[in-house]
Amino acid sequence: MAELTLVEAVNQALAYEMAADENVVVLGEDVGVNGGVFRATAGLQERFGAERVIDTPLAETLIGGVAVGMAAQGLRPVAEIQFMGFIYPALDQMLSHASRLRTRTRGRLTCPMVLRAPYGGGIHAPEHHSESTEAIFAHVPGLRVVVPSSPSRAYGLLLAALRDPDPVVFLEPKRVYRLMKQEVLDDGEALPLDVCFVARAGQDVTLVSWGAMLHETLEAAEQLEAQGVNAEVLDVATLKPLDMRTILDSVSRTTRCVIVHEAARSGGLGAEIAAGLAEQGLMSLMAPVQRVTGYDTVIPLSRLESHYMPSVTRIVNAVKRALEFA
Amino acid sequence: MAELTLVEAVNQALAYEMAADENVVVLGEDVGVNGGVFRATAGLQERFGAERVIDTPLAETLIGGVAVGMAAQGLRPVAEIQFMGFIYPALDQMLSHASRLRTRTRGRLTCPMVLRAPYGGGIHAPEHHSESTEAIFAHVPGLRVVVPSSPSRAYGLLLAALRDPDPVVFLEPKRVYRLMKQEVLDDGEALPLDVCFVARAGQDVTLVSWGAMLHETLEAAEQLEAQGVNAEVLDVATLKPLDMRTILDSVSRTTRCVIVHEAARSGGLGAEIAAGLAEQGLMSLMAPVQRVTGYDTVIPLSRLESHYMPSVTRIVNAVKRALEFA
Amino acid sequence: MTKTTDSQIVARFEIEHTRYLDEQGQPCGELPEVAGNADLLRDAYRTMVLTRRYDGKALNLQRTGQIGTYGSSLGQEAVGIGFASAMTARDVLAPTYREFSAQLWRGVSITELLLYWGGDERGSDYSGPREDFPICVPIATHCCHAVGAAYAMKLRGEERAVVCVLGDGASSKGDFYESLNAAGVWHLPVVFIVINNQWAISVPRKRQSAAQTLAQKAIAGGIPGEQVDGNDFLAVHDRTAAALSKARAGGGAHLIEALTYRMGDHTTADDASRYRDAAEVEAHRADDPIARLRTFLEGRGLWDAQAEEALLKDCDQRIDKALEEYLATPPQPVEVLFDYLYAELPEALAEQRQQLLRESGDG
Amino acid sequence: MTKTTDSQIVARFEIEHTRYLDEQGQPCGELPEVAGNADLLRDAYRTMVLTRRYDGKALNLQRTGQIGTYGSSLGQEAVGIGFASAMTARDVLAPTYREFSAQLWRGVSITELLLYWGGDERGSDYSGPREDFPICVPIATHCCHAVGAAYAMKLRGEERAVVCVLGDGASSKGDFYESLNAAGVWHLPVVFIVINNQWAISVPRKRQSAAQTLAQKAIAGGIPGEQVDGNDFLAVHDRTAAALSKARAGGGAHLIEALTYRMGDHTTADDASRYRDAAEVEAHRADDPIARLRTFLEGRGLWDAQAEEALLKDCDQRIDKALEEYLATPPQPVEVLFDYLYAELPEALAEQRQQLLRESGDG
Ligand SMILES: Cc1ncc(C[n+]2csc(CCOP(=O)(O)OP(=O)(O)O)c2C)c(N)n1
Ligand SMILES: Cc1ncc(C[n+]2csc(CCOP(=O)(O)OP(=O)(O)O)c2C)c(N)n1
Ligand SMILES: [Mg+2]
Ligand SMILES: [Mg+2]
Repeated sequence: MAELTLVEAVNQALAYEMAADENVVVLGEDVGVNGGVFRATAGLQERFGAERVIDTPLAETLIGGVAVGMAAQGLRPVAEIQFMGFIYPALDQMLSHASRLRTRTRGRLTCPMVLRAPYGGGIHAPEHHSESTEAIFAHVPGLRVVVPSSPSRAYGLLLAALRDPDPVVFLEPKRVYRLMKQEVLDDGEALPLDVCFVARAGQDVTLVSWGAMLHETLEAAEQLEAQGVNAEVLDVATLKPLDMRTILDSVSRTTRCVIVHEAARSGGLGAEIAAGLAEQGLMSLMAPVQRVTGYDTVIPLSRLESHYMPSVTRIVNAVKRALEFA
Repeated sequence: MAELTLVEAVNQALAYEMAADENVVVLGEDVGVNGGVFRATAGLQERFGAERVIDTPLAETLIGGVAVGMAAQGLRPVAEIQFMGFIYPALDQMLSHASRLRTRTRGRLTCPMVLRAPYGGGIHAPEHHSESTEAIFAHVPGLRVVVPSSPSRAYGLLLAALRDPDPVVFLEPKRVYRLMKQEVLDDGEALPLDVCFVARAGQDVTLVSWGAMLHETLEAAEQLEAQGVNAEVLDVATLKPLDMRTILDSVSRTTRCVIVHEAARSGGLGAEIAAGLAEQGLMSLMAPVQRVTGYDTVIPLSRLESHYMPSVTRIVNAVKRALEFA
Repeated sequence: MTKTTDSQIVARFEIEHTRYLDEQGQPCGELPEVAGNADLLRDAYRTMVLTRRYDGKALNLQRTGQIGTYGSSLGQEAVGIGFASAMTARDVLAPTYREFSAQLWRGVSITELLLYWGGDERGSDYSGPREDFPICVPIATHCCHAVGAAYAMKLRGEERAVVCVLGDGASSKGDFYESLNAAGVWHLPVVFIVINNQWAISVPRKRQSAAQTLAQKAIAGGIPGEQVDGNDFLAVHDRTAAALSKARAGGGAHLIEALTYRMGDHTTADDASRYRDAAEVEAHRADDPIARLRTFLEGRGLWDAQAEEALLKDCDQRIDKALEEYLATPPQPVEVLFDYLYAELPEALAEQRQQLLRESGDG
Repeated sequence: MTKTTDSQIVARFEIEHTRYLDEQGQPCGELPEVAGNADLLRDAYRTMVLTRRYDGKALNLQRTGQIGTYGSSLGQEAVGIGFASAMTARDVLAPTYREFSAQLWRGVSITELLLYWGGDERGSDYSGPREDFPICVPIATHCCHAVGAAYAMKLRGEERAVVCVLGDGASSKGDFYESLNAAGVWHLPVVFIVINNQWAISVPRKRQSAAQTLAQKAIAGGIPGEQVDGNDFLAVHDRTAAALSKARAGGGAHLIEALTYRMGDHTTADDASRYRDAAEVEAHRADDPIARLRTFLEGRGLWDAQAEEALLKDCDQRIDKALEEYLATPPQPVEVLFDYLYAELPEALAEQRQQLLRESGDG
């Protein structure tokens, strides 16, 4: 069993499934010889050939749409968008076609595709390279949106996505690509989609997060533990459809909830979670829900980036406010 | 003073501002001789010339991007997307450029543009012609998203949008285009942006809506009145930035809130409103917030459309549940 | 802009235009192979006429509120039947909203067409061509699907090809160009048919692009492009057949611009008299693709008034029967909104589905 | 695919390639007017050298963590200075990330460049060309901006033009094509410069498109396209100047493909050895645009070793001074996140701004 980074786990899952299912093809900019700008597809072209690991022209509408066409013809395309900041031209294809092909044709044609993209800030990247607009995709009926937070989640969730009969937008927190290593058995075992994971059990407050921010959130939980606060941390993992049940269960026990994401606050996925609580969990809430998020601003260039991103201290402070509320 | 439909009010506002400001130009598919497929730009090309009322090639990325370039050069472009279902190729331009030009250049270049699109369902339109994805735009920092609900709101809000120094996405509820007439004085008076309007004052429950659904909501309020329930109805009007203050004030008096929109529920703007209540209005809420919305499905073709759209009865029932909650 | 020195020509291109029958249905030179295939010609003619009868009926159904917004293909029948008859059943069609002639040829039923235009998704669950794409409304987005499907065929080593149909308006959209370029660089079995009917709603061809021809758009993608007279069935069929054989044999992608004319309004929601001269339309009336083929068939003794009469009767019977079937189709249960959203309904949506069942009663 | 009959050629196109100086800096024919403009030639040469010195410095600054990811323009200096020197101050540039040569020529300061690449938005608040667009990172999206800006100029009857620069990779993107097409049909004063440096990160030119030239992409938009030797300053300048004069005079849009080579990695985040042969790079080393122009200048007695020495010293002084300025630039206040978002901060955001001020202390 190897110690892998998240990006290596992505690579391992892709390789596993390409070996297991000849219908799986990988496409995107620089995914071939170069193995992807983050090395997520490293070695795949060598192993599976240039016909199955396809360098595309520089055209994201095309990448999304070609994947839809391939999927309709029975392939299982895994399309890579190089950075989430360049995913928007593919939105039309995901929203108007991928998410609807089954519905529109009453099941005659389907769209088993995965659209992968590295996302999020915190690595001092150039302009337009730090986007977290997962909420846009999470609003689209018929899509799944999945975000892994660790190497083992990446491996298991990506395998599940690759085998899912419907389109999945798989967003990889690039700040975590090489942040940590985990032992990841290459056993082809998928993790379940559509459920939140309990990343840390606790009873005093529920912290909800996903992707890179889960790490700040867990660290905040550690700091709080030292101060006698026992926080439960949920890793949402599948953002759409959202497993509100697990969140509600947790909050019904803890009575307090802080949601953490780096995307802009207004209309972020945190809104949907808070709304779910206001609708279905109101009576268990002993304190206002709080969102610790990116501000409703353009994510700044690197020099000010750290002020934009939710920090451990911001999370800890929010939890304290939640606990102090009476 | 003329009795105008909503689409005529749009036309009147465009004509007023084109006459007042020679920098205003109108562009889009079929906006010229044809006057737009809904006649929103009827007569403008005749009056202001083909150089200022511009038929574009069939290319929505272009339409969004050309407007950005024009705006950067000091024009005030008003770009029309023929239906909201075809707006997605322009999202990249709105998100990556229009909303950021001022921030990115520290005010050196700005983007005073309006992107208009008819939106929403309920007119038994063909596939892809009934979209309500306002929440996608409302998540984008730096944009304004404005939705009129009546002829007079359309006139006043559109004038405000046309004069705003920043980019505005102006979504016109096409089901209301010819639903009603109102006297609209062509006096060039703009309405304020960034504030909710009280469409109906009341004290028992707060109903929040915008666009076409405001009419179902008002009708529900009428029916409720007959049953002794006095509902306050808010017309959000500017969806981004969201005037949460007015909503909170109302709910602090009524203690109950039902949000109505036709977009898919998960991640719709209703989520942001409910989240705002869970964060800042929790203690005034005597009942769970409720969202009466489109389902998290693809909006169906016309035969099933009415089952998808929130109906007066669904709203009334939701209000009753809110009031019965104890 | 004069140039002084050392320059050389590094690339040259030509766009060819093909027609075999003139406006009067007379051969204007040596005829292609298909001209000798009497059965095919008659079948093609029959389906062109069926298309036109259906078209007229559909317009009426729209007027009487029995179907929704509808776009006629009047005057374009030779294009659709021309390219469709050059396809095999195993080829795949990626159509837009105006290609029901081709869809009929490929086995989509009239009932299905009516269901679709009548607002019922079951109309896209084609009993005939199971792998054809459904009608694509967002202009040019299906060009990318055609490329993806063609990639799958090539990868699997199949002798099949994809036909992607789009309009003159659609040829301005980035999706089309990105697709041409990818089809070129990947050398895929896909043929793009650009139906240049001179109008994109109210925008005339010359305000859509400064390109002298739309066929030359292919040059940007590094693939061959050519023009055909789209009102000449023989030309459309022959050139498409050639392009498809080449494509299936590994010869790569191709583009055909078919010149025709949209005789009707854009759709029933449109009023073309607002933006185009009646005289222009009249001028085109003389050049009718169906009349052209009929004259040719009659000249060869392959068709006569009697055959015509029988055909019209048969068409109307088929259409009436389909209409009955359409009107008798029981409504879909409301929960179908959820039932084809995912392969399996996610638990998170179970309650919404219940709610729909509860509330659709309240409606 | 043989054809039988009645076909005719309806359109013909040619792509021309221009160079004036060969790899050795020797004239290969009659020279263009600019060859006689000693002052301009020397200025161009100086800015090409400044670009290269700055480029080397910037790579070092990235390595030592003083700026962020950075993409060198090594080997492409003649293109940027070639077209920029053909522009007037009133023309507008729409650049991507690798056009700092042109930006320097147009008056963007080295300090500004460093600020931008160092992660500070103030670097895009150019003190020089106030109307130039900022660097565009999302590939080809700026093509539409160029068209919009050119439209504004034409509408106001100004004698100005826009230069839009993009790469070979960018030429595959729909935005580019939609822009070409609109620039053509609206007959706009915009010149597209496609810098074909043979690579788009790891994707070589031939896998980007099957088009024999990128110049021919123009044909799809109905505008003239041509190729120039991008390492020949004279060719780039001359052809751009011609295209710009035409554009400013109402002659419409134009496309120039400049053939050059990306000598370095794509950016500092890239390792080109993973995907391209060292031998290929070496083969291009001999053809250096700066050396070419220097040889030409020396041959005309316009440059010598002494001038070179002085220039290098001057460049380094300017760069060092800019670096000092860059390093001494005080940080932006955190609330600037909100302060340029809208002309006036909406009330709804006032509290978030306060929160930022509170919490940025907490960090
Ligand atoms: C992306 C997109 N934009 C706009 C529309 C609205 N629309 C429908 S048909 C049409 C014109 C299409 O013209 P053309 O491609 O020439 O096809 P034709 O209708 O002539 O068959 C437009 C603008 C659409 N369906 N999709
Ligand atoms: C829309 C978009 N997709 C992907 C990227 C990532 N990316 C940055 S540069 C580049 C290659 C560009 O190649 P080319 O246009 O040839 O320009 P060059 O880098 O050679 O100057 C890519 C894929 C991007 N910036 N924007
Ligand atoms: Mg057309
Ligand atoms: Mg390049």
